[in-house]
Amino acid sequence: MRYREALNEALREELRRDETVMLMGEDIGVFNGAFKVTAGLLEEFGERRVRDTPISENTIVGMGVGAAMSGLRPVVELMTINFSLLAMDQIINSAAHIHYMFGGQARVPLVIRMPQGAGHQLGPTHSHCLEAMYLQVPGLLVATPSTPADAKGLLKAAIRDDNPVIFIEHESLYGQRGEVPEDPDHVVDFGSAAICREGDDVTIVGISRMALTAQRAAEALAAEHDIQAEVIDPRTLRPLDLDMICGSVRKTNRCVIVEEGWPHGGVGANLAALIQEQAFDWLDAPVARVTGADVPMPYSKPLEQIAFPHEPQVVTAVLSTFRDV
Amino acid sequence: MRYREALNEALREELRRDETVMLMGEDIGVFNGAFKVTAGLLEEFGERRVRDTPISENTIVGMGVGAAMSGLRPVVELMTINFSLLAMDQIINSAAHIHYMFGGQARVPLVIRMPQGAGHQLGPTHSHCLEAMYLQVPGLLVATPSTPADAKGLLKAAIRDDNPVIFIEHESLYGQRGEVPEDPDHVVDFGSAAICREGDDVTIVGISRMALTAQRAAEALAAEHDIQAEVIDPRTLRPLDLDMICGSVRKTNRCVIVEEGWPHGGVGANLAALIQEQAFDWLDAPVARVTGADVPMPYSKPLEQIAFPHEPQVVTAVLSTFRDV
Amino acid sequence: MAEHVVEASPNIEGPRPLPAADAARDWLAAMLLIRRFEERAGELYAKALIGGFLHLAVGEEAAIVGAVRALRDRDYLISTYRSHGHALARGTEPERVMAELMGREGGVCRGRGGSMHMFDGERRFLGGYGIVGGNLPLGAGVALASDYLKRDEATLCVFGDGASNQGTFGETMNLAALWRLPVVFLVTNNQFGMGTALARHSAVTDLMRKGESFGVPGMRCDGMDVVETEAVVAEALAIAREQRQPMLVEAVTYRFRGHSMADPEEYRTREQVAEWRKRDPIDVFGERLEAEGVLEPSAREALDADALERIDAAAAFAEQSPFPAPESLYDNVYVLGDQVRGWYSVDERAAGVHRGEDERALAERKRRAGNGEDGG
Amino acid sequence: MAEHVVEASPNIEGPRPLPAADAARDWLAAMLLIRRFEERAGELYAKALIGGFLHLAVGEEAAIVGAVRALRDRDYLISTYRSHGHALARGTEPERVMAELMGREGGVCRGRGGSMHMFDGERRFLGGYGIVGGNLPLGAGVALASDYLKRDEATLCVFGDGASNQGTFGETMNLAALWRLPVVFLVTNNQFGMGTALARHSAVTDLMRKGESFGVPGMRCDGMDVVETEAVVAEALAIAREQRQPMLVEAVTYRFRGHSMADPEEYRTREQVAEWRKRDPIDVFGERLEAEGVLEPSAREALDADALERIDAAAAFAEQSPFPAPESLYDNVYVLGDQVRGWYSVDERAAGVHRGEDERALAERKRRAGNGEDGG
Ligand SMILES: Cc1ncc(C[n+]2csc(CCOP(=O)(O)OP(=O)(O)O)c2C)c(N)n1
Ligand SMILES: Cc1ncc(C[n+]2csc(CCOP(=O)(O)OP(=O)(O)O)c2C)c(N)n1
Ligand SMILES: [Mg+2]
Ligand SMILES: [Mg+2]
Repeated sequence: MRYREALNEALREELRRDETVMLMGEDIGVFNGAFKVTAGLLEEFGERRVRDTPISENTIVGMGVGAAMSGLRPVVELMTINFSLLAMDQIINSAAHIHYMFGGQARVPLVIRMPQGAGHQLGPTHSHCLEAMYLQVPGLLVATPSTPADAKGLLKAAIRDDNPVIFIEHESLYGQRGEVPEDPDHVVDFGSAAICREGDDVTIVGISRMALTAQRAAEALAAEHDIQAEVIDPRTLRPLDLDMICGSVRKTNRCVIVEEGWPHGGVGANLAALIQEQAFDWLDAPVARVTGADVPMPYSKPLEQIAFPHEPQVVTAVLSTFRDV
Repeated sequence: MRYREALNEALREELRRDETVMLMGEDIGVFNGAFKVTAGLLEEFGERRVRDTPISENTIVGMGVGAAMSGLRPVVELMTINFSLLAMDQIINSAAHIHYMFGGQARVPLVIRMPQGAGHQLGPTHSHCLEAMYLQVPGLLVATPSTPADAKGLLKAAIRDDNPVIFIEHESLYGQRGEVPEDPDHVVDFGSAAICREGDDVTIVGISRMALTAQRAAEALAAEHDIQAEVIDPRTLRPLDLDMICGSVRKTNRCVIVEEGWPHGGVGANLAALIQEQAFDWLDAPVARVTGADVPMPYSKPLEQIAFPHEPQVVTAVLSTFRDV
Repeated sequence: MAEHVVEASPNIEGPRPLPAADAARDWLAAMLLIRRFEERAGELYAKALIGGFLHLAVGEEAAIVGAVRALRDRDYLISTYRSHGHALARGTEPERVMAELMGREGGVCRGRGGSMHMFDGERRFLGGYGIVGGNLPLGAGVALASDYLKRDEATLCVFGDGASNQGTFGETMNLAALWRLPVVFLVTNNQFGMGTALARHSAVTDLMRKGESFGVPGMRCDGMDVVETEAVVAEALAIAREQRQPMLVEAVTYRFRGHSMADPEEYRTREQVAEWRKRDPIDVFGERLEAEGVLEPSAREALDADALERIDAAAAFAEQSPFPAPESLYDNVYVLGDQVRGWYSVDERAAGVHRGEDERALAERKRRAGNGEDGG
Repeated sequence: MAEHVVEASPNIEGPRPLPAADAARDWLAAMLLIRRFEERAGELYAKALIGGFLHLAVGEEAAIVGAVRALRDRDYLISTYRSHGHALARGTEPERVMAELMGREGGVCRGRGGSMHMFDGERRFLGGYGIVGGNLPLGAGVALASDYLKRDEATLCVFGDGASNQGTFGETMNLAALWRLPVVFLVTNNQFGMGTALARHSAVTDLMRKGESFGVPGMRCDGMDVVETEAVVAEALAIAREQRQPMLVEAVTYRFRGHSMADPEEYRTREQVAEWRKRDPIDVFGERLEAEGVLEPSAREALDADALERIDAAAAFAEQSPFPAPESLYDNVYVLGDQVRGWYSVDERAAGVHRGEDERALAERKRRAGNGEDGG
């Protein structure tokens, strides 16, 4: 099953299971979704439950919050994460803070789904990776699934959870295939990382699509350099399964983090800071980061391709952690 | 001279010096500014140059960008940084990216001034520290002055620069006094950190108001623990004077970063990641961070006070870096 | 939609008839309670017993009480950072509102929200919000839930003249009209957004017309007249509820005091304030009740004395309510449950220690014990 | 403001008179150039020579050319992600627009922007923007600069029907009206925002009225008629310029092709498209020119042949233009100068090396040599 279909199935099953689940977003209905994730759902569930909205990101999210506070479990699709910048106020000042601010009286069981990422030549305004902004905010949960099974399991968990969830998909992953458990109650817990590949020599943490890049790099490292990398996909950045990551680093003594977003203050920075805090004595080399370039994403294909990480950069970064051996 | 007055002087001098400099913001004119930074400027320069705006943050910033692209040097005040979440789209997708996106054809000499910070019991929606979000974005310059002299020198530099500048003041600093050079061409260069106190035992990096907290902690460390801390205020987070910070860490072998914002993905995370990358072999202990608590800022005074750093936490963190000695 | 535009011209055909005597007394009492509450809050702020920003609604009592009395119990109310009065009018105990202002555990939000962020879920007052214009989408969302769940409820969403310039205004009007939501938007036109006079911030000053371009018809009421405000808002709510036509009501009023406690009020003249004070909504209504024989002068004084007494009790309660315990700092950041089992983060203020395990176990134990609504 | 509302009713008093023959030929040629350009771009996209999103404006040529021809050279134009036509109509060489689509160094933005982000500063075309509604504040800001600097310029800000639901719409209308800026907002009503039909996204479908609540009067023109579009936009520009009254013009048109190249068009019927295609703006105008004796049939064909030839040349130029060099990746992230002396960051993709010093020195050298507009 493809990643896109796994998401579709999660939405469909939750819509069937719970009458209070409903979807809102631009072109999710008649158009079947900009990336076809919601294909067929309007047909099955009708206009009450699957709602096309005008292009009003801040208000769509805010309405989702209001509806979530008073009995619904809305799943809002923002067409891409780039447009979530328009909704930052409602995401942070409303969704994330309401439960705390009102002393626990209100809950916001809201999911905001959106794809991110470069690779399709969409240029500076349509290629952002913003998980590093969202993971900063207390009150939000943040998921970044990289496989069809995780996409389905995490989305179902997100919909059933009583907290606001930032659910970050990746445009390049929609077509990816993978096994997906059939159990309609298959959920993936937030805060539990996945070990994608075991190894003793170095820990590579890959975020969102970069979990796949990390795995390919790991294969190359094994084949060409006889290095066995352990590859971890945190799957959620809030909560973060720091225990598993640090456990792996204590075993391998080396760590490389791979992400697609900007380098300054990125996910990698956060993880590197935490890892060196908690596993300093086990580190044989600095925690290395492989990130997107520190530029707005250019449109031109050759420039775009060098502006986000590929296997060779990961391999180089891993090798650099072996400098002293 | 107070920090507030230093900013006022910077604005006044630049308004006098350059006819294309103009101010826009909510209540900056007739009301003299929510924090009185713009006091008297409407009177001196009139409604053409000092403009009260409606409460429309995204559009005020966007108009600033448009005006900056076509001949003006607007200085936009957002009443507090909290409201900048409404303007994130124009800040990132327009201001930060336009120069790059259009291949260098357009420039955006825009300054966005705004105060941040907790300590005044303004609660969850009015106490954000968001420098960690802005420093992520290529195309922006980010300043966080902590003294009146830096406030003036950096603001003048910001206004004269051809890039969009996020200029972050702090509500608690407006009343702070300090010496300010009289030279009307006194500017402080972006990308040059300040050594606030010299010392050989540990490097403490303090961001925004926390530069002052760091200095007080350093005095306590000297008095009570015979530890001589070197205190550095980066002053700007983009560009970042990493050379000076790493130079200091190579001397002291220990580093503590103090910031007021949220811990995950904060400024401290970014610095810790960079420092362990560049000065790993010099570190005798993990880079430690002292940050605001991972909560929306509560209103209640005793809770608020424990939700952002004070000297004792800095002292504790510094002592923890001496664990092995 | 022009046919919907109803200008409720104040007093052209004489004042609207009074409600039943009980109701009239209740409205006056509610306005007095708010007035005395706000005055006391101002005093306590001066004594530093209250911190932060404090936005008082003195002068706006008729606009508040009239609007809130137009609601049924099952209807929702959502408001701004100037919302002590809305909570009180909706029935929230002054004790708990005052305790919130003092940042105490006994406050409506356990001291977390403060003056700008009131909330009383039980009474369907879904909060005061600090971001200007931020509550508009929320209000529409609440109305969406009512509509979706086929519950017979309407939502009243209150905001200021200044907020009508925020992007959420147009977006929300359009969505409410497009989806035919049972919501009434009440713009409290108190003539100023902070220090900026209406005509200096809004190109169209006829605020009741500001929703027309988005399919939301307008009505206007004299926000200094509690009877008219109640009548007009009730009419708008009925239209919203029955015809599924969202409405925009402009209540014309004035704030007698500064925007917040820190306001030197240089943007308006004393004369203008004095002029409006002559129309004090409490005096005007009280006098009318006397004049029409609904209330004896002594009864009016008694109502005021009652209000003062309640406020004394509220202040006493609040001062005695404890401050939140330091260890409660992290309560309610998350709803604990399957995805968030407890504390998972790093207490970054105390460097070096990863407390994840302990706290997770602790929270788990708490949760199992069924302790506390959100397990924390 | 109702007195300003002028509905330019198409054809009620017969079609507007044609402009002078030279102008008429120029308009037809411009429309043909856009049509042929878009068709070729579509083909090159299918061949994967163009990537990303590609939004074509086939069918909207009259709305584009009419509006752009109403501008004087010194006026500004600002548009959306559907803006190849605007650049071409403004005079940007098809070579450089096509090269931009192919991501080449010879593109108007050196391949950095792509289809959605055109720009031609010299011709005062201040860009296409990818964020729906994002260009509205920019347009008002440009008009603010003109006004502030007392320059005799107006700005035309183009956006779509879908964009009128974005918060920036209301905010910008209000500010433009409040500050009396010389700007005309042109809403290209092509009946859809992506796959969502007008009536499903906007409560008020009479888009020309959507600015009224904010003090911006509306006019409407038949966006399939280049003559009428030019006349109405010119009138609006004159009002904006001379009376300092911003205007909203609705150009009613239709996009013949999908929203972007990936659009299966399930949201509309073939019949509807066919119906609108009968009003093809180029055919209609060309036939009229023939009918009124301005153009021989052979001349019309020659114009089309010219257009095709220019597009051939453009495609050839673009294909031969080199891709940007990898080392130019970091060009123009910043304007180099006193605050940003050069590369100051860490090349985080190559782990471990802090290249700050080298790059800073390099940039400094470059800058001293006065190399390149921005030193990089
Ligand atoms: C988005 C945002 N911008 C600015 C502010 C600061 N601010 C608080 S109240 C206010 C004025 C609001 O005026 P209005 O909507 O008329 O309400 P009133 O205060 O008159 O009740 C401003 C600018 C804010 N809280 N939120
Ligand atoms: C803020 C934002 N939200 C969503 C999108 C995705 N998107 C691109 S074009 C479009 C439809 C816009 O419709 P309209 O304004 O009518 O312009 P048209 O495409 O018809 O020219 C959408 C939703 C976007 N680019 N920006
Ligand atoms: Mg007001
Ligand atoms: Mg359209």
